[in-house]
Amino acid sequence: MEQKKKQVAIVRSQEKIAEGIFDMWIQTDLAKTAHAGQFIGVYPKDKSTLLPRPISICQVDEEGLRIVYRIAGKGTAEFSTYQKGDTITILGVLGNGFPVEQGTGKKAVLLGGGIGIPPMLQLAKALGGQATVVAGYRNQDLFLEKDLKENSTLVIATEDGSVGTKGNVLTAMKEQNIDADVIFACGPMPMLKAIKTYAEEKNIPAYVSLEERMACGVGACLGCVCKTKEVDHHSHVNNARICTDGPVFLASDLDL
Amino acid sequence: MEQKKKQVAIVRSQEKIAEGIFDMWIQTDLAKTAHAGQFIGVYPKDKSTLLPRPISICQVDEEGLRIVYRIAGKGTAEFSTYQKGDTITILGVLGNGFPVEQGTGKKAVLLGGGIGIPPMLQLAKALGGQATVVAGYRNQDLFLEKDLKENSTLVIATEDGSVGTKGNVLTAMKEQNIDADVIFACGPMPMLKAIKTYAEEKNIPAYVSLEERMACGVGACLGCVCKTKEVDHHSHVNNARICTDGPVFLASDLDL
Amino acid sequence: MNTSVTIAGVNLKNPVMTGSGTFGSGMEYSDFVDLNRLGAVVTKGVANVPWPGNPTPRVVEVYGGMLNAIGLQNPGIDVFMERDLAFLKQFDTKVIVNVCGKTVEQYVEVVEKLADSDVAMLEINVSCPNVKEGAIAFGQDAKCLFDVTKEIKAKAKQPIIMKLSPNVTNIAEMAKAAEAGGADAISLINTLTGMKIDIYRRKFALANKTGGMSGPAIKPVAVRMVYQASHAVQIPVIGMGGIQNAEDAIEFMMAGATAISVGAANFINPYATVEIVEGIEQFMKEQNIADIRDIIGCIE
Amino acid sequence: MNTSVTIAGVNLKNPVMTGSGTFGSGMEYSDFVDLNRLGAVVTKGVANVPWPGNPTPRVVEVYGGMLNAIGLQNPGIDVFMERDLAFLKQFDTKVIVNVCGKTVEQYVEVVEKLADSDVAMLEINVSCPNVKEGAIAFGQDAKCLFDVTKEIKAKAKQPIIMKLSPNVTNIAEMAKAAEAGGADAISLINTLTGMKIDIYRRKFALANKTGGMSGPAIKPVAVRMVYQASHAVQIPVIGMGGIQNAEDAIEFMMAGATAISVGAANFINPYATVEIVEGIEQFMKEQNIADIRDIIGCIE
Repeated sequence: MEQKKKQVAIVRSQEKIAEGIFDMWIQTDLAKTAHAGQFIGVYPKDKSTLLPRPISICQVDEEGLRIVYRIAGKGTAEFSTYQKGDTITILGVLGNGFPVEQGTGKKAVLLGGGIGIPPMLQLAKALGGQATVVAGYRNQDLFLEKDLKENSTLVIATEDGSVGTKGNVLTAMKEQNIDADVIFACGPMPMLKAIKTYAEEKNIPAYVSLEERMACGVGACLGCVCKTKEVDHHSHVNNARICTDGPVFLASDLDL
Repeated sequence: MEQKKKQVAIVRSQEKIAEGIFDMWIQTDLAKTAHAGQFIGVYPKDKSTLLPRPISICQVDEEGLRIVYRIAGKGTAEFSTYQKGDTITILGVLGNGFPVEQGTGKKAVLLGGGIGIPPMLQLAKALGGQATVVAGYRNQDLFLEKDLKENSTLVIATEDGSVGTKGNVLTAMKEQNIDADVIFACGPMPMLKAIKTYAEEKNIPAYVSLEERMACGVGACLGCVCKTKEVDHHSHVNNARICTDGPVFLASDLDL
Repeated sequence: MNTSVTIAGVNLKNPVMTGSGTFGSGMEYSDFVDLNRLGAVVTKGVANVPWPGNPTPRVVEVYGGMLNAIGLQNPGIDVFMERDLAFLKQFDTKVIVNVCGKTVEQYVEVVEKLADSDVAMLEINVSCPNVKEGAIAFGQDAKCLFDVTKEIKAKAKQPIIMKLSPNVTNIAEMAKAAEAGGADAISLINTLTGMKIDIYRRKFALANKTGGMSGPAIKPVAVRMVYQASHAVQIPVIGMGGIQNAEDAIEFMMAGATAISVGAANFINPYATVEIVEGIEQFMKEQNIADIRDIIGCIE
Repeated sequence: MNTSVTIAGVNLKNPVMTGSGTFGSGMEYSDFVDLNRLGAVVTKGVANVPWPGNPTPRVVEVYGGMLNAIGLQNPGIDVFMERDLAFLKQFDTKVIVNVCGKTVEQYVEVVEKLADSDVAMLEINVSCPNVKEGAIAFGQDAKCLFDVTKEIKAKAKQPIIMKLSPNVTNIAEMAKAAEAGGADAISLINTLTGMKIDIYRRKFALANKTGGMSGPAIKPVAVRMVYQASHAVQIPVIGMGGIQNAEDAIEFMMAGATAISVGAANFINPYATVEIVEGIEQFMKEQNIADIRDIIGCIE
């Protein structure tokens, strides 16, 4: 693994792609080692708010990273004002990422809920367009659907039924009889819990990407842990560090 | 007196006019009531540093205020980066200002030392170009000398003797036999103390503008007081508020 | 929608008060805000005689706040009653006089002079960190606090609010001592004692060496102490410490405060008090809160 | 130019240490900084057995800082010695092990296991605000602090540093108690206890309700306490609390600290420690300071 670093990078482009959702490309050499399911920390310039915000990587090209994020507070509100050419201070590349090799040559189903959808794009690309992506939105205010369609078999679910299946990603999987050898998922905790149960019933592996409030982002502070079934190799208790041992875990290893 | 207000104004122009000295015009309706010797509070955008910076008014026109200030810390360093069209948050107009009427029709001598020079420009204009300004600089890195020359009889002193009289403003007054009926002064405390002594010896009034660290800027917090000879009418102790009762005081009223 | 709250039988039209020492007697800020909009104006501390306060520099900025060591400069109770109380009488807001002293007798002298005045409550400042003699000691020892509260309460005609210092090991114990002494309410936090050094001039930034820290930087400590104090006593708690906006005010109320004070925020935004009054109303509307009293201490 | 300082006979190449709990055992930050450049690495607290710590959320941001309630999660002394100490042995820096416990016996067990290890000093954490049992009580009562210091000192082979809580009325008294109990040095401040409430979800932001506040917001309180403590005792003081850059580090040293620790700043800037080492050298050059020891406590 490449050494992590903090750097001042340049915004290549930014646009609003849905209500409260922004799509930014960052010019950075961190792209060289980044892969699906990893994340970066983004530091606000506002000095009242000092910690880096973990934001998942949506797409990687030769010279940059794409992040698609929701405005959730002061930090992300600030990032959303950045324009082409502005500086952006980032820490990366962080986290383990999705085990792409576990999806290759199999019926891989990628489940993204809300702001958990973006990391599925790079994963779909890494899987050579062979995967099925089920994306769950609140309503018809979709985002990334064009990119996902180009890189996967895309199925859409909306909470209000305005597009695709009415319900969540699991409703869509069941209704449309989507069969999976392996699941990769990112989204809110209730969704991940349901996926864990579903995967255990079907006896298939599910790799889920977790979120938690973080401080250091590099595994030192032990702020962002999740409960594990077995004693973790690093902590020697039933806690794994989401920022470093994760954010992607095999659901069956977790006590969600 | 007009009501004070806090407002978001617009930078009309800004340029660096000497090492560490910046010259900014601000578009603001506060100009309508501002006069020589008053000041404004300028709020940094950097949220680690919250209090307004008191900056004296250098010049007033129909639609704006000119401030000439030295970079002294984080706040002023931030202000120096503002460009034409940027917003600037200000509080004003603050302080009593110079009693111009005390200089009209008399031999008025205006003494400005270092960053105490700028307020002398508006005062010189208010006195109709009839006053003598003695401006004390560190060295040949002068500023505002052209403006001052157009609006007064200008005498220059420099600490290193590179321009004009070698020494401070009082050295220049004495060497050049500048006679005064009344003195108006702004500058560092040792200079003001010397002027107070000089004026008492000559038995002439000297109006001095004081500086002190401020919090509220409007007379509420009692942070920025100076010692007065008599019990002050507001405080009922020997303290006057520089931000509100001043910044301009008759030197003989003070216990410097 | 009800925004009014009651403290010791005194009804405030809303829970927003001013922090003692940050708002003078309201005169200076009446250029910016309509004092009629405020729940109460808490005045700058006043003693039995004029106090000159500390030498300058008295204030210095720190990260996310400031330190002050004004030293309770005040014109004395006689001038205060003639001038400041007369000014405040014009407005439809409650007046709370902050009382300071170096001995119990001095507090009592002020309290007795105010007995027949048009003042709603008295806030007893036993926690100023910037006055050498007495004051802070009363506020840092539970037994002393109990005694001073009892003695002042016996002489006070108006309800008394004991203002507590945060520079203590156990704020719950202090709150209980004030309650046991007969306090009608407590207010907290006063400032945290801090220090700043100018490393280039090798000097203390304040003439007094230490100063009281205020501003948003101290808010988490203040919220914690308001929570602990309000869960330790039955009397109402007035919360303060770094409140900058309506969200902060609501945070203190949810922690257990019946009312809140806006202090150093006035220096940062002279419109802060009224903006907070309006922001609280806005929040209540958005969150469908019919009565502000429903959120007091709603977090357990 | 001399940048080295000595604490209890242990020579540090420079006064820059890491704050316990913010730097793991150095492994994670060795991606960013050369550990050989540091005066000392102070490890995350370690107990006699593995501790699971608190539920999440464990961290939350506040104005100019953060709150944490990790709850001293640690893998226990055995794993720590095998893995973490072995890792740290590779570097030319002093290792200071932070020791935590819920009873005196637990502290002693850890201290005794470390007796023959290659550890320069022990920092005894009697001031963690996030662990219910014991720990903080030791650090908030002078008599308890004296007793626990004395018992640990009697068993420790390495010099012991008592880490003090700032959540006390009188820090000088606590410093004296540690000194009287035999401490070789004291370090302060640990975090200030704070709280944050999510007003929209009506929940505590931390699962533990309260958390320890760190970051630049707490610096003025820390500088004040380092000044007061260092003027109350003869033993060296290690200063910390909100140090972000070399200027902050120098401020603590001028206030009386012999060495300083960089804590939450690592989260904000993973290069902070080494940048501070370099910044101190730069300051010494610019200010013509030949020996860093000349500025220790230079402000009276």
